[in-house]
Amino acid sequence: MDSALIPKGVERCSLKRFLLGQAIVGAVVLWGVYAMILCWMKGLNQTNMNDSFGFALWIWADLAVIAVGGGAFFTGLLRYVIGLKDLKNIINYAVLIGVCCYGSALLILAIDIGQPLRGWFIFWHANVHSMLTEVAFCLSLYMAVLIIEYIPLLLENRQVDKIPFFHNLSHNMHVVMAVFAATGAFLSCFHQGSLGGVSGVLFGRPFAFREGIFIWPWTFFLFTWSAAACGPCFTILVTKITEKITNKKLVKDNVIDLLAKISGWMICSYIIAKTIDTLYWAFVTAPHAGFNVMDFYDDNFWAHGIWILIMEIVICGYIPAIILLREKTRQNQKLLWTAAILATIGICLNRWVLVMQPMSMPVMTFDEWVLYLPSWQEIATTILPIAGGIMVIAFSYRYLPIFPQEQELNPVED
Amino acid sequence: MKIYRRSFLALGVGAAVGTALSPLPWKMVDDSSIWSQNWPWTPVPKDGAISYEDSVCTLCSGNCGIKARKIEDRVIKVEGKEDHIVNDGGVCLLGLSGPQLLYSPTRVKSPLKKIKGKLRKISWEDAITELSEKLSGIRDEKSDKVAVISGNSKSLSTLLLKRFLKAYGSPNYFTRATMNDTYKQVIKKMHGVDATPAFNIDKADYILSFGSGIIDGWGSPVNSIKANSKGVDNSRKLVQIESRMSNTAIVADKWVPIKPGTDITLAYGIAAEVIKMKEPKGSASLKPFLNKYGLSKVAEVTGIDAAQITEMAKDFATNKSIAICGKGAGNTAGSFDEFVAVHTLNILANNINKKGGVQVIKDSGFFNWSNMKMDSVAKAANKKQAITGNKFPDTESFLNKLPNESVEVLLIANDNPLYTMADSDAVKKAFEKIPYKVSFSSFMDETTEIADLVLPVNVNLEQTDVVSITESVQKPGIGYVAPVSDLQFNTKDLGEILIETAKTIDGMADAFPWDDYESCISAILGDKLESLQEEGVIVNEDYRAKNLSFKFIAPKNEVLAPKGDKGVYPLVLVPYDSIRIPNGYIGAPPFAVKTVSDKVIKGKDGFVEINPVTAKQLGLSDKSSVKVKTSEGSCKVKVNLSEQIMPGVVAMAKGLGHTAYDKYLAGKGVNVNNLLGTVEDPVTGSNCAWAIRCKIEKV
Amino acid sequence: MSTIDEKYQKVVVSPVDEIIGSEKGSSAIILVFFIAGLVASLVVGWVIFPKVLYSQKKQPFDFSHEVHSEQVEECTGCHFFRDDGTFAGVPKLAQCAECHEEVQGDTPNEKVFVEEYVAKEKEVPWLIYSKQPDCVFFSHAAHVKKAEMECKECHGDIGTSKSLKVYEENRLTGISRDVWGKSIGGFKSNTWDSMKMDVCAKCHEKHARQKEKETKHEQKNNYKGACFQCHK
Amino acid sequence: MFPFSFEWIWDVGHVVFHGGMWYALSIIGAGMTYCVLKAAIDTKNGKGGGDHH
Amino acid sequence: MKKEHDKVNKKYGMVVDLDKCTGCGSCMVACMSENNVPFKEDESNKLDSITWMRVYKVSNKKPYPNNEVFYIPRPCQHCGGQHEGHSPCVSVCPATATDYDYTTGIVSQVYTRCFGCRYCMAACPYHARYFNWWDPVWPDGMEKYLSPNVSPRMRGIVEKCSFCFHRYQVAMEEVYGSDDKEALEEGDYQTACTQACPAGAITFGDLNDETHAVHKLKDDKNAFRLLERLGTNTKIYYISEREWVRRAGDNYNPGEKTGSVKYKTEGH
Repeated sequence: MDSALIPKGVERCSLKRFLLGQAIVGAVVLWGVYAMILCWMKGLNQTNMNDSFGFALWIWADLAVIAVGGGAFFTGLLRYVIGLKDLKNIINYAVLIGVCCYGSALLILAIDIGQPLRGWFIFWHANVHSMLTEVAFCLSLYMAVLIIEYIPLLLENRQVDKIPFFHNLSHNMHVVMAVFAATGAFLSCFHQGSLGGVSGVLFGRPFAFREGIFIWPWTFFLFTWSAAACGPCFTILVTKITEKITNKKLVKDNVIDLLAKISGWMICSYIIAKTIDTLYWAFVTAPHAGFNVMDFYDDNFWAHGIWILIMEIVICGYIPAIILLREKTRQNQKLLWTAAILATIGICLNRWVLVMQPMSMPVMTFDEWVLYLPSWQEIATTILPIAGGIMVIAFSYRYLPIFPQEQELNPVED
Repeated sequence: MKIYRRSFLALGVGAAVGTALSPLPWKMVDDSSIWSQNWPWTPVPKDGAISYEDSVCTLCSGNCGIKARKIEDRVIKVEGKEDHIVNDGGVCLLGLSGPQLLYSPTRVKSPLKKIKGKLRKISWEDAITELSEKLSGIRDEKSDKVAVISGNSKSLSTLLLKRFLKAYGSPNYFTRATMNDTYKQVIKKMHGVDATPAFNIDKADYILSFGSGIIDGWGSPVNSIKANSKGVDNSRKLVQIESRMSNTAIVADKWVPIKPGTDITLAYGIAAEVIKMKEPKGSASLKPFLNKYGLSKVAEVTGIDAAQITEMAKDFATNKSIAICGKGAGNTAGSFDEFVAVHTLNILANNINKKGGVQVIKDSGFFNWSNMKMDSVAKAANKKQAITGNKFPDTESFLNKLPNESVEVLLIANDNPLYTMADSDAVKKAFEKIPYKVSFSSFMDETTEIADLVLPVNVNLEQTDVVSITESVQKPGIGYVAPVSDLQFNTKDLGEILIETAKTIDGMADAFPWDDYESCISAILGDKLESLQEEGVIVNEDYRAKNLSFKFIAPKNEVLAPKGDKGVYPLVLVPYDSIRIPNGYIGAPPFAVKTVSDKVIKGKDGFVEINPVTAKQLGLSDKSSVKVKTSEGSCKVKVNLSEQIMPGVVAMAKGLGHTAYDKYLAGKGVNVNNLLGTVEDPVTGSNCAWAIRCKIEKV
Repeated sequence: MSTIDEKYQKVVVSPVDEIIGSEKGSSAIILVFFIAGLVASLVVGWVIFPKVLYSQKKQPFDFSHEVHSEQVEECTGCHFFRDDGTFAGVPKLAQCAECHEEVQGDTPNEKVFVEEYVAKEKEVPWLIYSKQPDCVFFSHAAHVKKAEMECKECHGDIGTSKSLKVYEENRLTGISRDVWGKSIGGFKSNTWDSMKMDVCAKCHEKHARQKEKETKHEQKNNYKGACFQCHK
Repeated sequence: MFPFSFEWIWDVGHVVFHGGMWYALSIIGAGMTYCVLKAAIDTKNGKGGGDHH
Repeated sequence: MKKEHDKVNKKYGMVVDLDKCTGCGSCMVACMSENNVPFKEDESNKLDSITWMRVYKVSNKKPYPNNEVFYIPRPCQHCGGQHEGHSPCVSVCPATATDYDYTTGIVSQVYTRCFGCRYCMAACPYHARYFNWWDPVWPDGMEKYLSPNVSPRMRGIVEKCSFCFHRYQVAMEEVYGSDDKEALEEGDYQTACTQACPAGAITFGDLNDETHAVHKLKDDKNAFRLLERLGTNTKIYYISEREWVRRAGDNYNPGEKTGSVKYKTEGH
């Protein structure tokens, strides 16, 4: 029925099956939308946040999706600015994943603030010293860049492409894409960093606070580095999952391998920097504020135990780095999967720790640890953009030429 | 077709560009945020001229000077009045909540009469007629079957109520005995004068407090807190003797946990040691009797280290010392024997009527009551005894006697006995027997809910009254309660109601010769009224009672055992006063409830404070649900493990567990009064129970 | 590659032909539609929108500032300062009644005032043109007494007006139109055309910079951290 | 956000931060304007055929 | 120029004598009443209960009978930060809704500017900031006691202690309006909690002004501030003769002496 819209030379499942799948995801989206409307109409009392946990699940989700969405800017940087031609075979998908991630982040932010109608004050009355201002500016600008990067793809839909203006537009945008990509990389570097700065500058919260250069705490640089390092892993992971679901090979191994190798080097250098940062923090920054680093990990072991640090650095840092660095291991599919998953978990865990632990931890001597469990509204609204992302990806995959190598890898016989 | 589609697109693009170039979207964005800044459902307080009006707070017997900040005719805030003899600018949280009480939706908005089981609005005229007919109807036959329960207020309007009952012809006027009432009897017996005590704790160097919550509402609450601060400035030493660490123990220099009920032994034990160090004049007669209190025995009975007792005695003997008693806020009467024991220490310290000691205050005589003209009914009735006999007319004793007495009409003012009295189930039952109950409450409280006639009185900010200030203040006097707010509802002053009613009852009018309440006040105050209204307070400079005699009294009891069988009820339950939870006849306003710790109320749950050692023995953990049982009742609460209480003793806050009032108060925690019983003091006749035995079971 | 090329070949041939076919005529029509959309939306935004946005309310009765300023010389004669420095704003009934106990003159408005309000002791529910939202604290004392500003500078020529203009209220925000200003675009030519925050801020900033030059004192607070001076 | 806003201060923070923002915004704006205009011109010139890539 | 700047500007602060504080709660209620702080049915969850002034009960955690306790009132600490104005919250607020008032040293909060991102709450180690999770609702009739000097806040924004700044505004009106009054005197501007405290434990005034009581009290040998070593440079000083109480004011590494870690900040 929709065959006129499907790119030529590729095979897609039946519309019925596609819509059925979409309906299932759509139900989740509706659930999320319901929760979102509740939050907007009734206010944030719908959440389990409180005055101690002002930043909670949402802010973590924000930081996490942006971190894993880092694959878009970094791949873009490698492809357009550094000029790794091979990556053109995955850049479309990286951009698409980026669009989903950043779209999610913006949507979550719009729910997260107590007065969504005044959200624009962050631009209009900007306090340039606030990391959050920087985040908002770069985030929305970069979102614009991502959309610009995504538009040519949309225009390449078979029916749209028939219109000469759109065809030309798409062509011209391709021509100047490097400029956009460079701007995007610049913006992304900054806002990934400023997201790290968000907790790093909190000098009242010794768990989060980091020394740094001028106004930028170490977390500023670590966040950018880690997003660049682990983002591609997420791109690989999503690509692999897509291949599993579509039961097709979509990207050639050499492309994945190149990305994995770069990611491996990045993770390796990042995790060393992270280790140094952690040691400096544990032995200099924390004692300076009167804390023993073990004071930071306490109360409820499963929520705030030291395991979380070991998990983040050793299991989800060094292990994927080692796997990806060695050609032999990264070309082993199972290990590649493992590395991609671990790296993704690792970066999410890093964001989790930097958002949740500082809120949980008592700073005044007579404070107490606070435990927080998100409400269903928070969970639903956090799942909402993920489900939405799946739908966007599914539609895009079905109707747009996302994977340039798909036809070659899956010749259609008819 | 194709043209149409593309033209439509062009139209849309044009409209989009045009809209973007017009103010519409931008103004809408701006205005919607301004809308969010001025949501119509967020109240906007009306502005106007600011003014301040002075008055005296009557929400407790502390009688602080207050000033109300007003915007036009709205009272927006209550503040303490600077340079006032009682509080000098400070003010407690109940006083501060005055505006919440004034504008509270739980107020009784007009007179109500029970018709077919439901309280219904009636006019004041009808209400007063109703009351007067009811009273007139039985006056000739059984005027003494009318009783009054009144709060322990020293206001002119309360005195009018007393006068009303006397003129009507009944001796049954009951009030809640407080520590002051017990102490007055101690003074009477030991010094031979009718006088009120006051304690100069601000100027003493060493204070032995037998459980007196100096900063927990004891005496005049704000005044006592101020006195404590002065003491801190002067580096006084405060020793707090009690089984649970109250706030007073927290600010004290030393908290001395004592086995419950052994205060008498400790006081005499210290006295025995003091006498060894210095022998004050006239104490010889005391000596043989004190021999009974050997140090080791006292230590054993009280559970306090002998060395510590010696140290206390030494400090007491060598400093400008004072000993004080009256547990917690002192709102309940104490044991006569215990008060005598403590006062004995004061005599040994030679501090009576001295700076830093116990002041024995005579009546100011500022109220100039004309001789009351009584008719034959009243005269006859005045020869009769009250239901409680010749002892102090304590409300608790009255309630205990109620099951065997017949009372036709009960008038209740300034009290909420169904909530405030021990064993409220029993009180409720006793009340059911009384055919006609009249409540003079401002609020729809527990007692008012079951009344047959409700005559709502003004709240403190609307009242006109005169109060005599005596509680723990260094200089006594009288204060003028001025109405700082217009009447919010259809209410009246108590005095106004009484005078109007008295005029309609045959034979009573002569006792109430004034035209109205206002002229009554000016008649009673005479030429002092003008300066009183101007200054807000008149101080009685010459207040010390003279010609005191000194006499020691041997105690009947050495230990006051809490009610209950030790075998069945192994623990001792101590109800405690918290200044944050008003526990008198006025329920805690929302502001006050908000300040209560989450270890006292959490959601709807109340807590019982238990030492971890005791909890371990009972197999209880923090926040677990338990049932507290006493001989009088039981309740479900949660455990609050606390190192601030003796093992074997458990504590619960007073003032919670209301069933009346609003959602901000009702249903939160439990009313500890339900678990308490009464113990009648053999000397004073007042209820002197301060604790009860209990057991705790897991739920 | 050839397959892809073929694909594009087809694209150009088949249905698109029709679209490109009557090119000249269609682009003119498209332009007309574009302009139509543009003009219509501009009219909506600049003309109709403000009419819809603001509701028109009438004052309880008319009032002539001109007549009164003949009797009372200073604005502060009626719009007075209280002893504590606060500004009383629009006079209360009691103040008006000092002169208007009885009907004076023969205007119908006077009659309404005396009969409906003075006699019944009912405050006049004036609609206040310059009423700021609740979050604004404005000190008349600071501006009028300390800085000796003219009333006119913010309130315009209201003092000489013969009658009260229609009160326009923003339907969404509930705030008087005089605060935003008459011009829907937010343009202004007089100091009193708008009473928005940036108008206040601009003036404060100007004075601060001037003072900074004069005194050589850093006036940091006047362009940073000044929010709290007017907000409550 | 804008230099004419009263909240704007000419200091390093504002200039660097907003400078970066306006720089990025103008690149995005200019780039997109270029693409759209070029595409319009190309279309007018009858392009849109197979001469892409 | 800096010195002059100091002279011109005030720096309001508070000194609280913890040995006098009785935990009576008057300051909390005085604050609620003065500042139109709303209340709701259940306020026992202290994590969503708005109390600008909050009194903590702090114990030394020792078992009976060696347990000791003190009460500590905690308003907003009005941090100055390492250089005047670099408060933890002010520097992070994206929309300049909270700001440092240089003329008074007060950290402001403009409710209508705030859009509820709660970053300031994350930044504040004192939990002095409160979010309006609900619309404020007063029971029927009770809105009559609301003060027009403080705007009731709407749902979805952050609020906190303002040192009763509106009282400063009102006091200044009198100065502006008066011909002979040049400046505020110590008693003209006091916070509601200071005024209400029955124990007289709170002293409020201009820390820069030698004639004000706080100026001297802050240099008391037993004075300390909360979390001083974080460099928050607060304007609330606490005094206690008890060593363990002072030690509870900050975090210490083993071997560090109480009060040994005063943070060097501008203007000290």
